[in-house]
Parts: sequence; structure tokens; C-alpha cells
Amino acid sequence: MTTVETAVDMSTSLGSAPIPSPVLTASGCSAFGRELEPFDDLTAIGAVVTKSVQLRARSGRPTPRMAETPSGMLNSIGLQGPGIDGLLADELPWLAERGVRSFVSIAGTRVEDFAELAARLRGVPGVLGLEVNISCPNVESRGEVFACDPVAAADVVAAVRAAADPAHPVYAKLSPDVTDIVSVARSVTDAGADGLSMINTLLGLVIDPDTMRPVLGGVTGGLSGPAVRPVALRCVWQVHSALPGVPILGMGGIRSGLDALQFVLAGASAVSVGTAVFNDPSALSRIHTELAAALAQRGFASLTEAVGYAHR
Amino acid sequence: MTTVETAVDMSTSLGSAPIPSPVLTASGCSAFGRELEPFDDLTAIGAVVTKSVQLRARSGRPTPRMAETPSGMLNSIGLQGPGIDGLLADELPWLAERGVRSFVSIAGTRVEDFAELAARLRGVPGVLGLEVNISCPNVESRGEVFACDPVAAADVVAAVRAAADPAHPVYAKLSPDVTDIVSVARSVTDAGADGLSMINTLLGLVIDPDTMRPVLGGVTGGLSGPAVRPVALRCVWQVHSALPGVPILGMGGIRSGLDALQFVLAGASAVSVGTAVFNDPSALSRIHTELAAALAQRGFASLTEAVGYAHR
Amino acid sequence: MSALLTSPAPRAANPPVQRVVEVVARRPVNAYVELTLAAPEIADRAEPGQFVAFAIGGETSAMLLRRSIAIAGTADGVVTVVVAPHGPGSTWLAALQVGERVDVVGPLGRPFPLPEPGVPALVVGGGYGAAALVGLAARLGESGSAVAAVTGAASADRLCSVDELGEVASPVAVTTDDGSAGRRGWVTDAVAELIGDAGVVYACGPMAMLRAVAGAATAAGIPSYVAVEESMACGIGVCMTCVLPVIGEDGRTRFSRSCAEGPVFGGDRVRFADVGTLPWDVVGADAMGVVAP
Amino acid sequence: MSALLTSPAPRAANPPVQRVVEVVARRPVNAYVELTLAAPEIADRAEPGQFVAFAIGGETSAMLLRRSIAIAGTADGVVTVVVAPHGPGSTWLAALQVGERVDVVGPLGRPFPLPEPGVPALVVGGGYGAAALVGLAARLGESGSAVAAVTGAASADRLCSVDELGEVASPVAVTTDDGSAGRRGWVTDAVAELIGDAGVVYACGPMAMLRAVAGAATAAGIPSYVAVEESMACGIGVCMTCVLPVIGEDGRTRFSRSCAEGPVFGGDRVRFADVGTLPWDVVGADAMGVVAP
Ligand SMILES: Cc1cc2nc3c(=O)[nH]c(=O)nc-3n(C[C@H](O)[C@H](O)[C@H](O)COP(=O)(O)OP(=O)(O)OC[C@H]3O[C@@H](n4cnc5c(N)ncnc54)[C@H](O)[C@@H]3O)c2cc1C
Ligand SMILES: Cc1cc2nc3c(=O)[nH]c(=O)nc-3n(C[C@H](O)[C@H](O)[C@H](O)COP(=O)(O)OP(=O)(O)OC[C@H]3O[C@@H](n4cnc5c(N)ncnc54)[C@H](O)[C@@H]3O)c2cc1C
Ligand SMILES: Cc1cc2nc3c(=O)[nH]c(=O)nc-3n(C[C@H](O)[C@H](O)[C@H](O)COP(=O)(O)O)c2cc1C
Ligand SMILES: Cc1cc2nc3c(=O)[nH]c(=O)nc-3n(C[C@H](O)[C@H](O)[C@H](O)COP(=O)(O)O)c2cc1C
Ligand code: FES
Ligand code: FES
Repeated sequence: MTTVETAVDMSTSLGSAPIPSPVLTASGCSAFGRELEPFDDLTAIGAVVTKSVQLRARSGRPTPRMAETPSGMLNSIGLQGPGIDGLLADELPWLAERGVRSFVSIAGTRVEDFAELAARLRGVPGVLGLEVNISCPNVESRGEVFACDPVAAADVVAAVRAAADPAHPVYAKLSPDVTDIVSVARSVTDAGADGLSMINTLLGLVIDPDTMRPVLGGVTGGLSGPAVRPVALRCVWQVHSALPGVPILGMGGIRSGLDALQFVLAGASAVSVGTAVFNDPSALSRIHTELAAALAQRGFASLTEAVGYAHR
Repeated sequence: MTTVETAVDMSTSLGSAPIPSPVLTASGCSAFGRELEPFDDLTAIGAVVTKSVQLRARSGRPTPRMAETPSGMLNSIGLQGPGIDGLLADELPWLAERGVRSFVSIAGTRVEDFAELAARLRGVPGVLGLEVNISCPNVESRGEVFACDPVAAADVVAAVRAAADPAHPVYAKLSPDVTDIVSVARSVTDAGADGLSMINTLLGLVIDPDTMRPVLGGVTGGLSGPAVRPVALRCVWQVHSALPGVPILGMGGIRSGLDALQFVLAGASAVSVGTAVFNDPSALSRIHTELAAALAQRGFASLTEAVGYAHR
Repeated sequence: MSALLTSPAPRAANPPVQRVVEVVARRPVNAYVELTLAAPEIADRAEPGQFVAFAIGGETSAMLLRRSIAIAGTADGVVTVVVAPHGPGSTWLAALQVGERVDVVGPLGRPFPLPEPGVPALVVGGGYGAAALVGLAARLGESGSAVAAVTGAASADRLCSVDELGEVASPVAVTTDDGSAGRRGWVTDAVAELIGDAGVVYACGPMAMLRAVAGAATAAGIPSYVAVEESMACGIGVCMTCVLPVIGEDGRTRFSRSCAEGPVFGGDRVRFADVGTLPWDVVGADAMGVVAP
Repeated sequence: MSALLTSPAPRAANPPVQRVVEVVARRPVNAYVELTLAAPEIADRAEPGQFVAFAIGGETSAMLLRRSIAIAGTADGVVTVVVAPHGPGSTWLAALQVGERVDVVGPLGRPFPLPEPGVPALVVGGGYGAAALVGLAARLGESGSAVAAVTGAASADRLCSVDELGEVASPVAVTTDDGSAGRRGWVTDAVAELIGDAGVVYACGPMAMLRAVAGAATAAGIPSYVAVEESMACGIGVCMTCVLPVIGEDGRTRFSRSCAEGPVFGGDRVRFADVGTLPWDVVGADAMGVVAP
């Protein structure tokens, strides 16, 4: 297997930032990386995509925060986290000291929040770039989610791109819960996004047959896991065919190297593994190995050759 | 079990049309009912929702037409069917002779097609009402799907309601692939829909790791099965809270009586069972029995008492 | 009006049933696994050429779709199938142990139509496809037909039911692509030699083989019946995923369901070259926007 | 600055491992099933109070989330767990047979902190929760503590590890809600009688019981440690689904992860009454829009 692997050049990049592996964590599915240390070599994966951080520390929502669903799960964490100060003081240094690359996910409820976060992250050691989680309610527009409105999404991305470290690629993370994901993708790339992360969770709901009420404290939650993989692949496919030049960080139900391969063939130049980590904490390393082997078996000399190959 | 069942009044209605059971087939998942005869008492279920019919006979798409996915499947049949003449000549009489209620799904690519189909179905024996499958490309608008545009969807529904037998309730079948399903629901009910069927499949894609191309001849396909259940329940929940007076035929991943119960509690007054029939051809009868037992265990005297109960 | 050598296979005599049945015997056969199921109601109803459809992985399985498997044989109260572990579903099936229970629907599909008594027959099986022909060959023998058999596979370990065929047919020609058993080459080589004595040909196996055998039979003016394998979601005729372009009694081509109008089709009625495409002359192709050239 | 009787439980000495292990013994115990796993690396690392997390249903399973199960005991190379069949996941676990293999991660979570040598201890177990206390009681005994035990359940068939506790603790008081075994009533009745002699209390079982026992201990001015059960998606600390409002060293309440900061918490640090709510004084509640009353 090892020989098979080393035959394939697995290096790729996030915008301008080179990474040795196309396999990354997914925001919110590996916290800030520490807990995976017993299971994965974090310096070998592409990057740790950190849990979306906001300006202030957040408690997150009351429990229950999750429900298992067929081949997936529903979550409603409410972005529990330390806030940007805690991130800069504790989490990012821990990763930097160990030589682990971080791709920092930022979130907010106002355009200015996003911009301020981007500014605070300028020049921070170990930070490769930013993933902008626009699947958040926009307080200035009756709580409509930024990602569901091409204009609001573009405003956020433009503000972040302007405020961010010029060396930091800015990826906009898209929601699949839209009528036309290509128009959102086009709008945010026009606004300066260097790449696109897709997909975030689908809005879902589960009712507890015993209490006869929604399981989640937040009523609705985000659906993730292999159940959503066909939707994620469709989004990556549509956006790559419309905007072939835009790098895509693909995710949504990736559990194996062959799942990751589907995303690469559809147009993703890197992938995030989220829910699968809950099932298998060593999924990241395993998927890297399986993907390398799958590429070798198919005669690819490098990962980049396979990106978008299914559109040929 | 039987005693438990008979304790609950399972009768409900599709708009003005009363039915003895809330469990129906899903359009396209039981053809025209015949093949289920060895497995289910078709006169005992709510109705057979027939495969969407168009004006002309259709061959459907080339194979491959399906791909299995985690807890679901992707299909791209292309509405193969006999056309309205064949339906009226062969299929509906077969159902009527046996006293099986039919709820006829109609589809088209132009508003006039839908209206003509509705007119052709006036006063046909055994036909309870119409389900309008607006998840079809609108040839008059660059192939955009009717269901994804509140105005186009309303045009179809208004035309169908005007042309249809006044005794036939008209249900509009909504697609989950929209940014705001409530606005589509509102628009079609304002246009005269007597009820809403939700959800149709989600647009998805699967790539064959061997051919390294999309599995389906049609490239993308419709995702169905338990994988999509949380999305379907969310749609039913959102629409029932916004439009509590509008009857909902709920569907999407129903496999057991407890799954059906979730839809009822979320606001559905009847349910369709689709993909689960492929897994278990006797699913319809089983789910009716399981749902009746579940309602009895929870102290409901009738199904209707439980409709929307989770919103209390 | 059709100038074809075959008529469409008629419906089976009995409707299918759905049962949860026990595995009463399990036997590895080369690359395959032979499972014997206690399923009297299916055994009584089944005719050669029909198949069963298994639910996979139990209640908590992520695999919803049934897997179709040809009936290899029936005896008092039991049904035998031969499973080739391929992907997750057939691998799960092949791993079933004696005493375990599985949900099965059958018998499904249309059986092989039998010729007039005494008409000499040639049965041709590829890989595990040979298993499905043993029952047919026996039935043909009983009705007075002389039965010759050809069975082939890529290699010796992919051959199947050679001994069983020996008991009900003769000669039995065996071919393997690599020569690891029988004669080196394809079944079609052996078919070419034996087809002259046949009044009807039956085939079961990979699509490419069916196409070649049907072509040879039709060229020789001999009717042939093939049992096809198309990807199936339901197996009972309700989903329309399993269609092939097949020429009907009226000479018109329709997308016919392999599970309901098949799996047995007249070899000269399946438009093998057009599988996976939408020819303009298929009924309803015009409504799909396909225009005659 | 905190006036509480307990300090937060310290981290475990060893990191977890992930292994596919074999079931080497299976024993039904009343309503439960005791599984023994050949897992030397986990056995060597585990400390009382920690748990393991099992993957459910294999490759083709529709259940992605691991199921957390307390470690009931460890002996040379093996780990023992007691599973109560409840929903699909625990039912699948409980059905595992000797020789079958399962993917397990552990040991996870923080162990019970041990008192100064010689401090008398009371261990209180509810239902299968008692199993997790056997190893702790033994460890306490070795370090010179007198150990009393209370174990209770709804009915006799839901009791667990009574004999095992008898070997490492005395007295062992048994209660059942229906009086079908031991004394009729709740564990709290027996706890009330024995708590006076205890310098520290340990409890494992349903939340309601933990709340009552912790309340009694705190009221008596005795430190208590409880092992909680919160719904967990990952078990390793990365998903944030398993949080409870817990008072920290600094006296401030945070949503703490049961899997990483727990499952063992100081009984006077868990705000049982606020579980499932978002109190205004939880760190970061203000950012959620919750304002002080
Ligand atoms: C009428 C009929 C009779 C058959 N008889 C036998 C038999 O006797 N022994 C045997 O081993 N196999 C037989 N097959 C093939 C068997 O159904 C497939 O090998 C099996 O479905 C593959 O499933 P999988 O999960 O292992 O593979 P996967 O590739 O994971 O299957 C994925 C999906 O594709 C479908 N699929 C994949 N390959 C085939 C195929 N060759 N034919 C039909 N569907 C396929 C599956 O049903 C499933 O829905 C028969 C198929 C048909 C249609
Ligand atoms: C630290 C810890 C230790 C545990 N120790 C044991 C033990 O020793 N023996 C034992 O039988 N059980 C134990 N449990 C409970 C066990 O994890 C659940 O009973 C089991 O997860 C239920 O899964 P299910 O699929 O059977 O039920 P379902 O209700 O179908 O589970 C659905 C989801 O809810 C979660 N869930 C349901 N009930 C519980 C619960 N009580 N606690 C946590 N999560 C739950 C499941 O993990 C799953 O994600 C423990 C739980 C935790 C957190
Ligand atoms: C428990 C959980 C928490 C998540 N938190 C975040 C988050 O904070 N920010 C974000 O952008 N996405 C978040 N996501 C979405 C994932 O990053 C990912 O987009 C989605 O889960 C699909 O990938 P998967 O199927 O591999 O999990 C979260 C997902 C889960 C399951
Ligand atoms: C094979 C297949 C064919 C379908 N054909 C139709 C159709 O013709 N018209 C329609 O409105 N919906 C069609 N659907 C969608 C179903 O009616 C249903 O809305 C969807 O599958 C969700 O329900 P389920 O998860 O129970 O299958 C089809 C679904 C499948 C799987
Ligand atoms: S497999 Fe469903 S119609 Fe043939
Ligand atoms: S279960 Fe995932 S953080 Fe505790």
C-alpha cells in the first residue's frame, strides 16, 4: 500500500496555500484538533479546519444537540466556542507549536463581525487561510441566512477579503439549501472569494416519538453524513462545471477514499471529512491512504490530474 | 395488535375526499398498483398515487437509471409511462374495477399540458383527485423546474384547478430544492391548491469510481429514501407552522409506522410511502398497522387528533 | 407481423410471495457460495428462469435495495441459489450462515418457455449463470428433449454447476478464457459446434455472452431465450429502473422491465447493441425529444 | 474561590486507542448482557470510571454514531462491559457473539479521583451503573478505604454486579422499586443510612439518581463524584453534543463535555436542575442573547 501511495503526488493547495495532503478536517467536526492527536498525525493531513469562531465566547445551545438519522445525523450545537481571544490565546498556538496547519473558520451575524475576525487573524503563525461560514443568521435581515442570499453572501466575502491578510486565501462555505447554488457561488467569487467550501449541512428535523416534540432544543438542525453525499456531489459538480477555475474544498458524507475520489473527480481539489470522524477517529489518515491508493490504481500520477476528471 | 389498531379511527381525507387509511403509495414508486396486489390489500390503503402521467407516452431515459446511496437511492427514470390515453384505457379501469382508489399524478412541460391532463381526468371512475408534479422542467423558461419558481408553480396550479373536476382535490407536489419552501407553498395555495404533497426527491449525483463518470445516464438524479427523511420532516414542519389550515400529504423516507407518526405529528394528514416499497413490497399494509398501534399506544382516539400535535 | 423466431416469454403461472426464510445449507463452490433456503411456498411456485430478491443487511442496514439472484434449483421445500460475492450486497448474502434468516421475495420474473416436446435444446451458461440452467435442462429432458450444454467462465474457479449439468445434459462442453479448465476459449466456440443439432437455445450469463449466443442462434435460424441481468431496484416491476430495449409482439421496441417482462426475453427481441441508449424508434422516444434520423 | 467540596476530576493518565477487538466471552446477566473483549491495550490503560465507544453494525450500517459503554472491569488483557439492550445500537451490541469482532475506542473520559488513603467510601450504583463501580471499589479497598455499597434498580432483573460488589464492599445494600429483590424503595433511602460513615461518595446510574445522591452527599458536607450519561455523538471530545452545565474550578459555569471533561464530575459541580436549559450565567450565554434576569 505504502508503495502504491508514494507513487502518487498528493500535494494540492487551498488557493495560494500549498498543502501536502488533500484531506482536511471539517469545521466543527474536529474541534481544534487536539483530541485527534491519539488517532491521526495532524501534521500529515492537509489542515485542521477549526470550529467556526465568532468575536465573543459562546455557550452554544442547550441539549439535546444531536439526533442520529439514517446514515447521518442532525446537529444543533449553536457554535459553542471560546471566541477569537480564546482561539488566538490557546488553540492556534497549540497547533502552530506542533507544526499543524490550520484553516480558520470564522462566523458572525453582522458583516463587520466577519471583517473584524479576518483582521484579527492577519499574520497569525500556522494559519493557512480562512473559511467563511456564511450559514449564519444575518441579524440585519430578519435572521435570514447569509448563504441563502447571493447579495448578503457577497457583502460578507468582500468585507473579509478586504480585511484579511493578503497571504490568506479566503474560502466561502456554501449552503445547499438554496434554489440555485451556482448563482451564490458566482456572486461570492465575484466578490473576491479565492475558493469555495461545499457543502454545509442541510436543514432537517427529527421528532421524538416518545415526547412527540422535535428532538433538538433548536427544533431544526443540520443534516450531515453519508446520507447527504449525493447532494454534496451534485453541488460540487454544478459549481465546477459553471466555474471550472474556482478551487473547491469538497465535503458532505465522505467516509472512505472512494467517497473522496468522487468529490475530486467532480471538481474538488481538496476535501473535508466531518461526521465520519465521529464514526472513526482515524478516518483522516485512512482516507488519505485509501485515496492515494485509488488514484494510483487508476493510473493518476498526481491528485491534481484527477480534479474534475469526471467532466471530461 | 389488531385490537390496538381497531381502537384508533384511521380515516382521514385528501382535501374533500375521504379515505379510510392515511397510508398511500408515492408516485412512481408503485407504478399503477398492479404489481403490489400479491403483497398488499390495495383497497385497504388510502389510495394508489399513480406514476406521473403526461399527455404522450414516454420511453423514459436510457439506463442506468438508478444508483444505490447510503440509506437511499438516486433515480433518473425520466417519467416513463403510457401517456394519458394508456392511463385512461388500461390502468385506471383496472384499479376502478377492484375498488382501489387512485390519486392521479400529472406532469408536463407547459402549463397547458397540465390543464389538458386535468380536464381529461374529469369524472373518471375511481379517481379521488390529482397530484400535480411540478418538479418538471418548464420548456417556456429555459427548462427551469416549475416547483423552483413560485410564480410558474402558481400558474400551473391555477390552470389545473380551473380545468379539473370540481370534485377532485388538487394537491401540488413541492420540491425541497428551494431556498424558501414556505413561499412556494403559499403561492400555490393562493393559486387554488387544495393540499400539498411534500417532498419530491432532492437533486443528487453519484460518480462511478470505475468509469469515473456520473453513474446515471441523466447525470443528476432524484435522491429518496430514509436518508432524506429529516429534510422532508423539516419541510412539512415549516409549511404546517406557516399554513396550518392546508392539508399535507407527507413523504420522504418513510419506512416504518414510527416514521409515519413523525410526519403526522409534524403536520401531515396523510403519508406516501415510496422507496421503502422497493425494500419491502408489503410496507404499505405494515406501516398502516404500525402507525395505528403507535397512535393507540399514545392514547390517540383518531389519526386526525395527532395531525400537527408536535407544534403544541 | 413480426418476422422474429421467438414469441415474448409468457407470464409465470404463480404470483410471488414475501417470506423471512432460514438458510438450511451453505456450500462454497469455487469462487461462489451456494445457499439453500427453507422456502416451501417459493419452491412450489418457482419455474426455471425465475429469480428471487433478497433484502440486505437487516433493519439497520444502509442498503435499501433488494438484490436479485437467479433460482438455481428447487427441491422439496427448499430453494437453492448461487451467489458470487461482488459488492457489499452480494458479499453480505454470501456470508450468510446456516441458521440465519433472510427476507426474500419470489419467485419473480418470467420463466423460460418450453419448446414442443422432443425439440432438441442447447443450454449455454456463463459463470454462475450456468446454475440457473440445471433446473431447465432437467425439465427439458423430462419433456423428451435431447439437451446439450455449454458452460464457460474466465477461469476454472468461476465455473459453476458442471457436474449438475452432466446429470441432465450431454454433451457438456466446458470452456475457460485462460484454459484452466475444459477447452481454452469462449463459450461461443463450443456453441458454434453444437448449435447445428439444436432446435432451441437457452442462455444465462453476462450480457456480452448473451448477445453473442443470441446472435449465433438467430444467424442459424434457431429461436433463443436469454435470461438477462439488469440493475434492479425493486425486482417486482414498480420502479422502472431495469429496462432494456426489447422488440414486442407487434414488432415495436419498448423499454421493457427485466424484472416483470423478463428476465427471460427472446434472444432476437433484445436490442443488445442499443442497451444504455435511447434509440429513436423506441415507443415514447419522440416525447423525450428524440427525432427519427 | 469556589466553596465547593470537590475539585474537577483530573485527566486520565493515558490516551485512548482504537482497535478492532474480538468478543471472547458473553454472559446474559438478568436484563443485561456482559461482554468480555480481548483488548489488552485498553485494559492496560483503563481506570475506574472511564468508558469505551463502539462502532455499530459494521461497514454497511446506517448507524454512524458510536455507542458509549462504561468499562465494568479489566483483567489481564480483557475489558468487560455490561450492555442493556435499549434501542437499535445497544441491541446490536448485546447480540454480539463470542468470536465476532467490533471496533472500539478507549479508554475514554476522566476516571474517578481517589481519596486520601484510608478515607471511607460509599459507592452507589443504579441499574447497570453498578457494574462500573466494582473496579473502583476494589481500587479503594487496595488503597485502604473501607467501602460500603448501595445498588438499586426498578426490579430484580435490572440489578447488576451485586455479587461482585459483595467481594469488594461491605455492607452491600440492595434496593428495588418494586421490592422484587432486597429492600423495597430507592437507593437514596439506603444512602441516607450509610452516608454518615462515608468520607467520599461515588455514584453511577440514571441522571435522576445521580442528582439525588449528589444532593444527599452535598447536604451532608461530603464530597461526591458522579459518572453521567449524556447522549454522545463522538465520545472523544470533538463534536460538542454531550455538554452539561458544570461549575468549574473558578466557580463559573460552563457547558462541559461529558466525554472529555467527564463522564466523572464533582457531584456538587453538575447543575442537574439546569440540564437541557441555557442558564444566563453559563459562560458565553450572553453571546447567545440570554440576558441576566
Ligand atoms: C435477474 C437477475 C439474476 C441474478 N442472478 C444472480 C445469481 O444467480 N448470482 C449472483 O451472484 N448474482 C446474480 N445477479 C446479480 C446480482 O443481483 C448482483 O451481483 C448484485 O445485485 C450485486 O450487488 P452488490 O451489492 O454485491 O454490488 P453493488 O455493485 O454494490 O450493487 C450496487 C447496485 O447495483 C446493482 N447491481 C450491481 N451489479 C449488478 C448486476 N450484475 N446485476 C443486477 N444488478 C446489479 C445492485 O443490485 C445494487 O442495487 C442477478 C441479477 C439479476 C438482475
Ligand atoms: C459515558 C456513558 C456510559 C454508558 N455506559 C453504559 C453501559 O455501561 N451500559 C449500557 O447499556 N449503556 C451505557 N450507556 C448508555 C448507552 O450509550 C446508550 O444506551 C446507547 O447509546 C443507546 O443507544 P441505542 O442505539 O440502543 O438507543 P437509541 O435511543 O436508538 O440511541 C439513539 C442515539 O441516542 C444516544 N443515546 C440514547 N440513549 C442514551 C443514553 N442513555 N446515554 C447516552 N446516549 C444515549 C445513542 O448513543 C444514539 O446516538 C452509557 C452512556 C454514556 C454516555
Ligand atoms: C456536529 C457538527 C458541527 C458542525 N459545526 C460546524 C461549524 O461550526 N462551522 C461550519 O462551517 N460547519 C460546521 N459543520 C458542518 C460540517 O463542517 C460539514 O460541512 C458538514 O457536516 C458536511 O460534512 P460531513 O457530512 O462530512 O459531516 C458541523 C457539522 C457537524 C456534524
Ligand atoms: C424510482 C422513483 C420514481 C419516482 N417517480 C416519481 C414520479 O413519477 N412523480 C413524482 O411526483 N414523484 C416521483 N418520485 C418521488 C416519490 O414520489 C417521492 O416523492 C420521493 O421518492 C420521496 O419519498 P420516498 O423517500 O418514500 O421515496 C419517484 C421516486 C422514485 C424513487
Ligand atoms: S426492478 Fe423495479 S421495475 Fe424492474
Ligand atoms: S461526544 Fe462528542 S464532544 Fe462529547
